[in-house]
Amino acid sequence: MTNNIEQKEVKLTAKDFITDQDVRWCPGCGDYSILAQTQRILPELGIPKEKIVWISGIGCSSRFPYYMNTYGFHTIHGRAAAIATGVKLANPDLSVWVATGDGDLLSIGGNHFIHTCRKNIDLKILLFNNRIYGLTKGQYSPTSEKGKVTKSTPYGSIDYPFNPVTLALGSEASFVARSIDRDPKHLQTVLKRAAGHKGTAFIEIYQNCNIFNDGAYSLMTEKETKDDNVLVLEHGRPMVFGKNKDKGIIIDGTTPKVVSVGEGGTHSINDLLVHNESDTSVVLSYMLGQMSNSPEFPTPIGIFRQIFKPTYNDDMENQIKSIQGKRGTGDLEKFLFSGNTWEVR
Amino acid sequence: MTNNIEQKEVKLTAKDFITDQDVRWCPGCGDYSILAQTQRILPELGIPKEKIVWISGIGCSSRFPYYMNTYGFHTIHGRAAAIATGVKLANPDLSVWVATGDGDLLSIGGNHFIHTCRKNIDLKILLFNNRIYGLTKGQYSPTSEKGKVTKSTPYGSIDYPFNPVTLALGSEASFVARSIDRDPKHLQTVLKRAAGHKGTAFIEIYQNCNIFNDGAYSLMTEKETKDDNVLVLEHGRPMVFGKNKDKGIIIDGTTPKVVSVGEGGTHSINDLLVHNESDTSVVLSYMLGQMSNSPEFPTPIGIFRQIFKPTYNDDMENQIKSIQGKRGTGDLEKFLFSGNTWEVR
Amino acid sequence: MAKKKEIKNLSEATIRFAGDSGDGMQLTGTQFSDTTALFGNDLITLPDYPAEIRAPAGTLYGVSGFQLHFSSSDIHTPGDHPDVLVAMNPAALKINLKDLNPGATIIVNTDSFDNKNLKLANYAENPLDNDSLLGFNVIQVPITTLTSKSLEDSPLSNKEITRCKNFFALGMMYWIYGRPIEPTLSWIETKFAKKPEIIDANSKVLKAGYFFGETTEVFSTRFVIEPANLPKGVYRNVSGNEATAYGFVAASVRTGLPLFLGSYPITPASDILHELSKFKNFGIKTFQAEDEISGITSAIGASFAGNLAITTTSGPGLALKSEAIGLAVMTELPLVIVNVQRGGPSTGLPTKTEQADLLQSVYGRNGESPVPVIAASTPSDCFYMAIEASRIATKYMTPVILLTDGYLANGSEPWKIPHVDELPDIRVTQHTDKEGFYPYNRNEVLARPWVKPGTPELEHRIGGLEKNNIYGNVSYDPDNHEFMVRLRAQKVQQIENDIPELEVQHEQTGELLVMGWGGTFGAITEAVIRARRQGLKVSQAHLKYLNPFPKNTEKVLKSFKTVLIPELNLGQLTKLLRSEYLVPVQSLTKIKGLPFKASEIEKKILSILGGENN
Amino acid sequence: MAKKKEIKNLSEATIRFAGDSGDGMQLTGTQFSDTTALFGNDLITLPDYPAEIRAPAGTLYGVSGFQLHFSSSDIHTPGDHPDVLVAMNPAALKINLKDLNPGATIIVNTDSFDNKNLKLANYAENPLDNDSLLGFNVIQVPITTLTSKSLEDSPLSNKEITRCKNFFALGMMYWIYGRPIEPTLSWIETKFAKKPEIIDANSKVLKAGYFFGETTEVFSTRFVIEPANLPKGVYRNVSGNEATAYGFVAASVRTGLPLFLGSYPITPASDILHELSKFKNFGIKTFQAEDEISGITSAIGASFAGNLAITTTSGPGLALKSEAIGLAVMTELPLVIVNVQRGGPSTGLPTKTEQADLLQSVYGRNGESPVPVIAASTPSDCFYMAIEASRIATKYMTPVILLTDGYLANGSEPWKIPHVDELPDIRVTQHTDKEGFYPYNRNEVLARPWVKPGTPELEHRIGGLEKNNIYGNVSYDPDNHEFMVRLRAQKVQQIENDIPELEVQHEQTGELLVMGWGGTFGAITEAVIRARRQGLKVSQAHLKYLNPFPKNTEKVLKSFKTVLIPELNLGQLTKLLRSEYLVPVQSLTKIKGLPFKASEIEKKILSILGGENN
Ligand SMILES: Cc1ncc(C[n+]2csc(CCOP(=O)(O)OP(=O)(O)O)c2C)c(N)n1
Ligand SMILES: Cc1ncc(C[n+]2csc(CCOP(=O)(O)OP(=O)(O)O)c2C)c(N)n1
Ligand code: SF4
Ligand code: SF4
Ligand SMILES: [Mg+2]
Ligand SMILES: [Mg+2]
Repeated sequence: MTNNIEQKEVKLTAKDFITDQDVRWCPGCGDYSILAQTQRILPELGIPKEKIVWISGIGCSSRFPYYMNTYGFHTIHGRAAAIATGVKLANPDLSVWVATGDGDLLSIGGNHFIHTCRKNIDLKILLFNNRIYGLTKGQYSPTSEKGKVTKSTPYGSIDYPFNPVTLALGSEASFVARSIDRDPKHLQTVLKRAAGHKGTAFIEIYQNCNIFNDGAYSLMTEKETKDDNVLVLEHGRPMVFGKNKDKGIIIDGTTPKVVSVGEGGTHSINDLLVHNESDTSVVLSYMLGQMSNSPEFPTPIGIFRQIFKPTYNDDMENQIKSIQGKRGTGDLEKFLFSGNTWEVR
Repeated sequence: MTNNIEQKEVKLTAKDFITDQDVRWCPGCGDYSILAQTQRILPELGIPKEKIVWISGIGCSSRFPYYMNTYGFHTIHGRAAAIATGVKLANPDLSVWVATGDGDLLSIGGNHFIHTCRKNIDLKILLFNNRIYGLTKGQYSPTSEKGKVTKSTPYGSIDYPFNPVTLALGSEASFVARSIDRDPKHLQTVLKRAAGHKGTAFIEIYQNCNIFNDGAYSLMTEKETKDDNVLVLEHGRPMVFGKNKDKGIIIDGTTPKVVSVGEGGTHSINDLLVHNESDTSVVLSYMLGQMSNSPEFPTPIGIFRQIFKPTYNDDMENQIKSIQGKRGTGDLEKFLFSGNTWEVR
Repeated sequence: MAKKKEIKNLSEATIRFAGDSGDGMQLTGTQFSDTTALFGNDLITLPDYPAEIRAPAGTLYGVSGFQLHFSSSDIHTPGDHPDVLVAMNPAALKINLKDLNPGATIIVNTDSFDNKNLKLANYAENPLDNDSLLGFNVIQVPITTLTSKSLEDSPLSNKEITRCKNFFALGMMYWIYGRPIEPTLSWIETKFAKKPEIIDANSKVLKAGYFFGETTEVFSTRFVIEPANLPKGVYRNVSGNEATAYGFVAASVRTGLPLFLGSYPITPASDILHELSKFKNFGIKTFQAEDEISGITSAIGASFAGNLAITTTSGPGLALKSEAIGLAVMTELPLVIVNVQRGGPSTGLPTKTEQADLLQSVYGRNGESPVPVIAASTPSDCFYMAIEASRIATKYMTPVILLTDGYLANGSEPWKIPHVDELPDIRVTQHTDKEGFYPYNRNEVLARPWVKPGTPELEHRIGGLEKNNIYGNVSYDPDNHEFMVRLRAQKVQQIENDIPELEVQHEQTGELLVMGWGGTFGAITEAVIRARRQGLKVSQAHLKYLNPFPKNTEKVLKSFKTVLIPELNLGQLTKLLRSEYLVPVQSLTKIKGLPFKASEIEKKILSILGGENN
Repeated sequence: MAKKKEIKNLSEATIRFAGDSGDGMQLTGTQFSDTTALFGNDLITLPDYPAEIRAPAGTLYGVSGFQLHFSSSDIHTPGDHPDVLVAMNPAALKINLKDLNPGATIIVNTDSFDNKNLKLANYAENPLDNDSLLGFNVIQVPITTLTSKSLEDSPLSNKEITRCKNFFALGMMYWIYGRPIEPTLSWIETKFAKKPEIIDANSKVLKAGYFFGETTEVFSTRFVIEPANLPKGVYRNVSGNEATAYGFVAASVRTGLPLFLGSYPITPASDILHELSKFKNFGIKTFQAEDEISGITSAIGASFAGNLAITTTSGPGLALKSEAIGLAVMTELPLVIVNVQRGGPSTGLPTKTEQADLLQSVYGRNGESPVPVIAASTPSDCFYMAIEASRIATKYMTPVILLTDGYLANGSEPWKIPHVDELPDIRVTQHTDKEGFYPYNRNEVLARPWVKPGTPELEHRIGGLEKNNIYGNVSYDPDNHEFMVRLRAQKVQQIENDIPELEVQHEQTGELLVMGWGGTFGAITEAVIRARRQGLKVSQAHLKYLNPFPKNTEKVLKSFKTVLIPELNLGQLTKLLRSEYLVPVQSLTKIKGLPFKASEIEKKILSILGGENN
């Protein structure tokens, strides 16, 4: 791990991260799985419980901190990323996590989100994307598909959705990933990778809201359809998918295409695009991000991009240290009595 | 032109768009040129003056509407896009333009910007990007280069800048372009193309603030350097640049590269990437957008992307019409007295 | 065969349905209300639900309730204490018991009183087995079992069958209060049109519940509550949020302006957005914005473009809109901001009611930024106040804040439907005349001209910087600024000439005036009636205009020895009145997220006037 | 050879430099101030600049001014009317003439009185050529020409040379008032260290101006203003924004907490951000946020993380922060919000001063959301009030609003520098003890424990929903809500026990008390002194605590027959006092974007007390 958060021999288990509060989500809600996977991976990070902070906004998903036995702050709608930024800058020793919803992060909180990504603040942002406003009982969200009938759009919505992955890439995020509530193993892997990233780590998690938007991701979670509709990204591996691993992605000029591979296929596995998380040109990750919006392509999950660049918080600490090195640590008395002063005797 | 704004035989000249207010920008400010070019192209659109509305936020650039003899609204900081959205939705017959700065649109106004792009609201957004806060006297902005020394960053800023073009692309904008205050012809062309676009048309205009950030774009505007540092995008044309047209862009896998072309060059002009504004995969435009952030590449100007998809405002009108078609125009008396009513006699 | 049941005539009844958030109590309550309204009673409802969507079954915080007061005469509150409580599980019993008076009837679903649910409700012992319910008339019904039995042949899954049990409870209650089941049967048919098995199941269970009352020995008494003697006319049942939405539709029709709503969902205001989004055939545009700021600023844009523009929200959203309201003040654009107040501060108690945004509404902006503030007093009054807010906004070219609250928004009452042509004529003519046009030239009520962009030759620019008088150009002139600040204040103040005087009910002078504002109207009215029945001389007035106050307010206040101001806050109207009129009014406050009970105000009246219950 | 000049002793003088925004008037004024401070006079400054950055040369709206009042005794205002006006062009003359009393001296740069500039200033005729300046002592100096002449050998371009002309004016004024030129010479050397030609040019021109006074016949008189008899000590000149910044540095040192500032630039508050961003060697973190909401919420995050957290803004920014302040109220986190008030409403007059955000500060949030509000009264007082705000915030675990204004922020005065160890001891110890720890358990001043994340075994969660008492878990319980709302109110109210009583200057009871708050202190003090010199019995008090008020406020108010409240708004403190104490105070208001002149208040005092000037 590349984090500068203190790591020591701490023997924690998932149970240590459970609070005494009853979990109040609807039975069957995808949030339960995200909570469980997170509680499972946290002990493995070797970070003492008291060094972990969970920040959230408002929404069903934003109740998350109440159920996580670390420091936690359930703030106001849309502001989680900005508040988490303050926490991290003020106290860079902490491992700071954000739990947020598609309304919270992308609707009212959109500005803080893109600026956090841009600044590369060392936060782990978990987007519980259920493509609906859960807590306010079912209005469409900025990730809802066009035409969606909801309480506020009885005749169907007329908005195009955001693609959170390309929005994060367009905002220069250094770690961009996606996973699914219903794939616990994958989700755990991605969460661990995010934990290890130094910089803004953004994970879009497809989350089922069984009350107001049930089955939003069934194509990607149901046994019969998921293999043909999900492309699992693996660094350095060719992009193969399909029930029989018989489909793949190639690039033609600047345009990606789905082709058949293997026996009877038009292409060999060697023709396929090979995933490269750290492609600095960002073109590959952007192309993969775009695929999620399209019916012709499988939806990629995994890590779209991980690049390394100094974090805002490290730069802030380093700038202070370097100035203190040059000018000495501030002495208020000396400062006040220096410069254009005069004495009245 | 594809707009559904009324066009009639109106004989207007640039002068018709000048107001009786003194222009109050600093002498030498790049805003003067943007105003002049805009006043030059507006008469050519064939739109009656009274059908044009200019909306701005707060900033030096946002004083624009006072100098433009159309309907105009100098609003509050960051909200121009949201207010313009209301204008356009309420009255889709109007041609609605937004004049805004890098602080106004991308700092405080970032959320409205990305949502406007996402919804494809039929607005023309002119970003006066001087990479500085002018009106508040010189703090760095979200487009300032890292390390910039300003009033609020006496030891240099530690923020990475936004790339407005990729941010707009990441937000699914349907028209994305860039031009420069000091290249009047190019600016006029781009403005006219934006005017003709149906949907959110975003133009980043490099603008010199000679008081607080003088020379920010000199590489791209000074005679000696500009040819080697600017790539003029033209639809269907290979990407050539350089004083002697001796450099070009190719793509290698998913990575763009600068090569030498022509006599003595490593590549022929036929090897070069050909610009395609309407590449639906958006990968090409995103790649070009990325180039602007990089020292190895020339900075592209021109139209990165123009695709066609229904606008939010058209969908809104059509939805209303279709419902009125099916259910008849609303009759309040009838509505109130229908449903679960009872009579007390 | 069942014994002949006793029939008892009552003038009124208060009942409460309570159960899990997933038990459908809101639906059950709404059905009972609609049927009762159709039956002809006067009624008032009080839904009360948790902030969680569907909290885990059986928990105390997951309890959802719906209270209903209905009567054969005019009533004003949802009732202080239920006569009948339907408790679908132990948690519902636990939470609601404290609101019952001794002698009340409790119908419990015994099937849910198992160990697990008792534990979840923190019951050490089963309250049905000890004497903790002594003094209540407890009726034990195995509702779940009976529901399952009545659906033995149904193709539905067990889970689906169990979900029908609220209709059994509803059926029983219909029988007890002698209501027809037909309206609900036909509602079921429309609602589940695409799912015939569900229609079948729900209808069967509803009937089973009804017949259970009829045929078993469990209920010995039926109650009759005659239709109320309401004024003649056609009625419908409306909630405050519905009435608000309809009011704006009416305002659109009556002003002749297209309606634009820019809004971001927030409890308890979202239903106004939901409701208005159904009115597409009226040409109404609803824009679900990315946040509250975009909600109001898009509306400001629409107003600039010539629409009747509104934005709807609740407390935290109003805070976010503060800066933009200032822009509407400076640019003098008409705009209605609806604030459905909820429990604060901060996120507070989002699903509960409160009146604590009054001072924010009057003062919560930078600079001297006067805005008219008005408030609705009953669910149906929301309709008229939405029209009134639109009238003031467009006539005076000003933003107007309309306050309602969670209680009014979700509560409902029968509403005598007005004819559209009887509504105020508030037609708006936008300015088109070039002659003498200046953007900040004013008419006789100090309103500046409203020009719709698109109007030839009237191109002009406005903005948030101080403007010079008449011409509207940017002006930094010190004297002009002072002039304009005072002018804007005067523009709002003079609206006092154009609003009804404050009316006093009962004696016009005397010992005690109880004066409220907003959603406390019903409770105050009822309390005053009760006190007067006891022979006390107490008068009542209700402020619907909070800024400016009606012209005679001072006179009214000074006509009584004591003025009592009940408010669901720490005394915000009290503060305004003291400051405005230097009168030492008395404040009665409650900040529990719940409306006043009439008895709470009655008690205070008695204590002031030295009544018996003192 | 020049005649021997007359020398006149004065006790005080008021001068004003005025010219184009590009003429360097702010710099000239600041230099004169700094030198005058070093010289030992008491002084107060009033910069006044346009909203445009560098409006086109010669225009009326492009005029920038800097006024300075200096004296051999204690003074309190920047002066009502300049004795000397330096007008660099016709526009500057036009704009400023109305502020001069007859007999005042006007030094004009005749070079700029050409047709073009006269026209830009809307002068039909050259005022130097007709008798429009009759009664003034007009001194015509071809400043531009003389500047060019003194730089004949300079390598600088013509444009650059012309730009030095403000130093000529400064030199003349130094001569007239007998100030040393050395401080400015050495300032020039530091400032332009990298540009020796500029050092050379500016120094030459400064000297040329000085010698011009000495050698020519133009000035017949020199003035001597002896150093003021200020208390012993070391002094520096500070503006309010500087003092505010230094105050927070001191608060960081004295609390022992790292300082975090989250802020978004806005006039006139930006300089606090600029200033604090220089203090990196104190470990101070300044975060220029993407907007005001991120400014305050990042600060709330930093406070949660254990820092001394602040956010700085002006009116419209405060409006945007309203919702988040409510979060700090509910979560009881320490936070200081500095609001440097400017002209409103909306964008209003961004570079001008006003006091119209008081009610917004006290009431501008949803729900019952009490916040302590305090205000600084002079530029140097900003230092102490920043410390006081930090003390209250950390001791009581509450957000605190500190009000200053554009006049205090940009104005400056000599400040007797305190020693750091004499500053209040406000050391903060964060909670680390597991024993009996609950997040909403309270100490004797009702503050909840502040635990820095990272502290082992004290992991806990807080948030914006209502919390139950002591444990801090989410609670929808009605009684708990009422309890907590009242507790939060009480927590803020009891701060009255921990702040100084309101002090009355002069008689403690009597006819008239003039009471102000914030930046009007100087003007009120001066007015009261003047009235008393005329034999009138008038007392003065100044409120630095606006919520809660000092405990003896009511007593003080009721000790005077009349209480006059001068405010730069429509009477906001007046409203608060009337509401709180039911006292009929008189309001004196001014809303011109400018501070009070002492004479304006004096006149009102005389009119109330029936003085001569009535
Ligand atoms: C300022 C403010 N505006 C609006 C709301 C109402 N609100 C609460 S949560 C929410 C959206 C919830 O959607 P999302 O973030 O997707 O979370 P989910 O419930 O779906 O997990 C809204 C609009 C609020 N609490 N505060
Ligand atoms: C709510 C609010 N916050 C802050 C400000 C102060 N402010 C005015 S303009 C501006 C930024 C100007 O930068 P930009 O948008 O890039 O415009 P420019 O002046 O450079 O053209 C700021 C921070 C304001 N007027 N209102
Ligand atoms: S409403 Fe949806 S997102 Fe919210 S808790 Fe229930 S299932 Fe989960
Ligand atoms: S400050 Fe810069 S951007 Fe503003 S008007 Fe002057 S030159 Fe133009
Ligand atoms: Mg969601
Ligand atoms: Mg800028």
